[in-house]
Amino acid sequence: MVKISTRRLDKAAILDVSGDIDLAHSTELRRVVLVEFRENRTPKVILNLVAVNYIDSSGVASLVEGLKASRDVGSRMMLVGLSPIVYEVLELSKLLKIFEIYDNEALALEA
Amino acid sequence: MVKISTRRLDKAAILDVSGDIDLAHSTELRRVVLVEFRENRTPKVILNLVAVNYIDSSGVASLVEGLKASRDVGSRMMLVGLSPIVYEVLELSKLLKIFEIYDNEALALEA
Amino acid sequence: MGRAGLLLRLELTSNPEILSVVRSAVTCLASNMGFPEADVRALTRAVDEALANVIRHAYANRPGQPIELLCRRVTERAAERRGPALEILMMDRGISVIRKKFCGRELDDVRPGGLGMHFIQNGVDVVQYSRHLRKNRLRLVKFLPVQEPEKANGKGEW
Amino acid sequence: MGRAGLLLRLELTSNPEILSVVRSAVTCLASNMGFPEADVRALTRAVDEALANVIRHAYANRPGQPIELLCRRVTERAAERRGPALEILMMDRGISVIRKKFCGRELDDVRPGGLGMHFIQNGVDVVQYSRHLRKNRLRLVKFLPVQEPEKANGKGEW
Ligand SMILES: Nc1ncnc2c1ncn2[C@@H]1O[C@H](COP(=O)(O)OP(=O)(O)O)[C@@H](O)[C@H]1O
Ligand SMILES: Nc1ncnc2c1ncn2[C@@H]1O[C@H](COP(=O)(O)OP(=O)(O)O)[C@@H](O)[C@H]1O
Repeated sequence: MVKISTRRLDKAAILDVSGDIDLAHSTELRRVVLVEFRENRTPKVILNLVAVNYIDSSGVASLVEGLKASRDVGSRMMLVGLSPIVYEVLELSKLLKIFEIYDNEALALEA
Repeated sequence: MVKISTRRLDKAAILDVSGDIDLAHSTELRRVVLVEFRENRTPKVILNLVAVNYIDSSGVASLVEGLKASRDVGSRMMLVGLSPIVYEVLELSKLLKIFEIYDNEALALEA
Repeated sequence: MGRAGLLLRLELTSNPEILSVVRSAVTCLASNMGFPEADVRALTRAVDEALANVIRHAYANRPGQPIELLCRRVTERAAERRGPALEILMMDRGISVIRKKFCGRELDDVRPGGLGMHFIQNGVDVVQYSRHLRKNRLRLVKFLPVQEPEKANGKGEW
Repeated sequence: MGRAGLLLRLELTSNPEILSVVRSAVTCLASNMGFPEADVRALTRAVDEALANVIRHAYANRPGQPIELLCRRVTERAAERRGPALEILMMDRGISVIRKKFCGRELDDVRPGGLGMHFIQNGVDVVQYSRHLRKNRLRLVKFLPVQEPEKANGKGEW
């Protein structure tokens, strides 16, 4: 199961994602992130992944799609709260360098 | 898996138990507790169960056997760090009242 | 036996180490179906105790003996109730279950053992033991909680 | 196929919801066998991605199709190594696996998808695809780490 809840700030949205981002649930994440960029045109979307227990290749693909959508509309997508589990998967995917990753929300908001 | 490590104090021993106390592993707990009373004659044995994720009926039986052994040799057995999961099982077993249960180690040591 | 609603079939052997594996699978399956956490714990405990009893009593602690578990989503009709439920069938080829043994012991008579049946009865809505063709079969059923209409989406779709 | 060392056999259907159930069972099984945590995660990831590929590619996302998983403790003889290992066989009756499809994509060519095979290869020591009698079979093997003699007790007894 995956839960996504959104906190709206002035020019940013923080998505709190929890659970397992796997084949059964990565489409939910993709949908929410794409709406945020394409429909809401949110300038900055911060994904807080601290409560994510698992992420598979389809979950990583959803993050990459989100990143592309952000660039298409001139917004930014950021990742915070990377647990060792999530970090390991992004490292294994050799995708650490393409994402904007911050240690916490405050730093991401300032950036 | 279950892990049991012992901290020895002046007239007491604290057993830190972690993992699952189920049919595969409750004999380990029973053995350690019985040795503590029957061989070491430790006056006070405190079981810290805060890291126990699961306890089945054989685990509960081991606790009851430990309690009986403590009474046989005039020692005391105490339980601390009952997580909701362990508490629920002792409650379901109607055994809450027969054990000496304390909120933390300090209170158990003082008692 | 029909395979409709079949979620998972497990074949395992009478080794106590497998208990934790079955617990984690059942916990996850029941959570996915939408059971609340306390129900998931109670169901998992019932399955665990039932499996432990098969290992200890039906197989007298002999390792390597076959056990089968079938998990199905069913529409159950019990005494007063009807609705979607999780059914777990547990099959073994061990010593026949003798009906009278299944009287739960007096709980106030505190002593080691005797709690297993109590945990099983407490954790599920239906407990049925039967024996056919040298196979013991235990049927455990737990009803899904009745959902308020506005909440009844997304969960338990399979 | 011999049943020696059989730890667990799972029958499931091609529904993505089952992935989390299989992950939790495999994680627990591998931990019980004594694999270190990082190895457990890598193995679980490999099994999960392989199962996801069966659902997506072999069965083209059609739900309800049969998948079988066999987990065995074996003594594996791979290229340079020999020793105790966990073998996981995954069987399906879907579209034939075409060998040339299994070239991992270029990782530096960043785009959605294509990582699954990389995660599978990374997570286990042996990956073998085969097809017999209309059944696709994927064989994954992961070696248990070599134990220092003084540590080699209590763990992985089955
Ligand atoms: N699967 C089974 N096969 C045979 N006998 C069983 C089985 N399950 C339970 N029993 C019998 O029922 C009794 C009560 O079981 P239980 O409440 O679990 O307590 P305990 O197993 O500690 O005695 C057992 O002692 C055993 O004689
Ligand atoms: N079990 C399978 N059956 C058939 N084809 C498969 C299977 N697994 C992988 N493939 C093929 O290999 C390709 C690469 O797989 P993978 O690395 O997991 O990335 P992706 O699935 O995202 O394309 C797939 O696109 C598919 O064509």
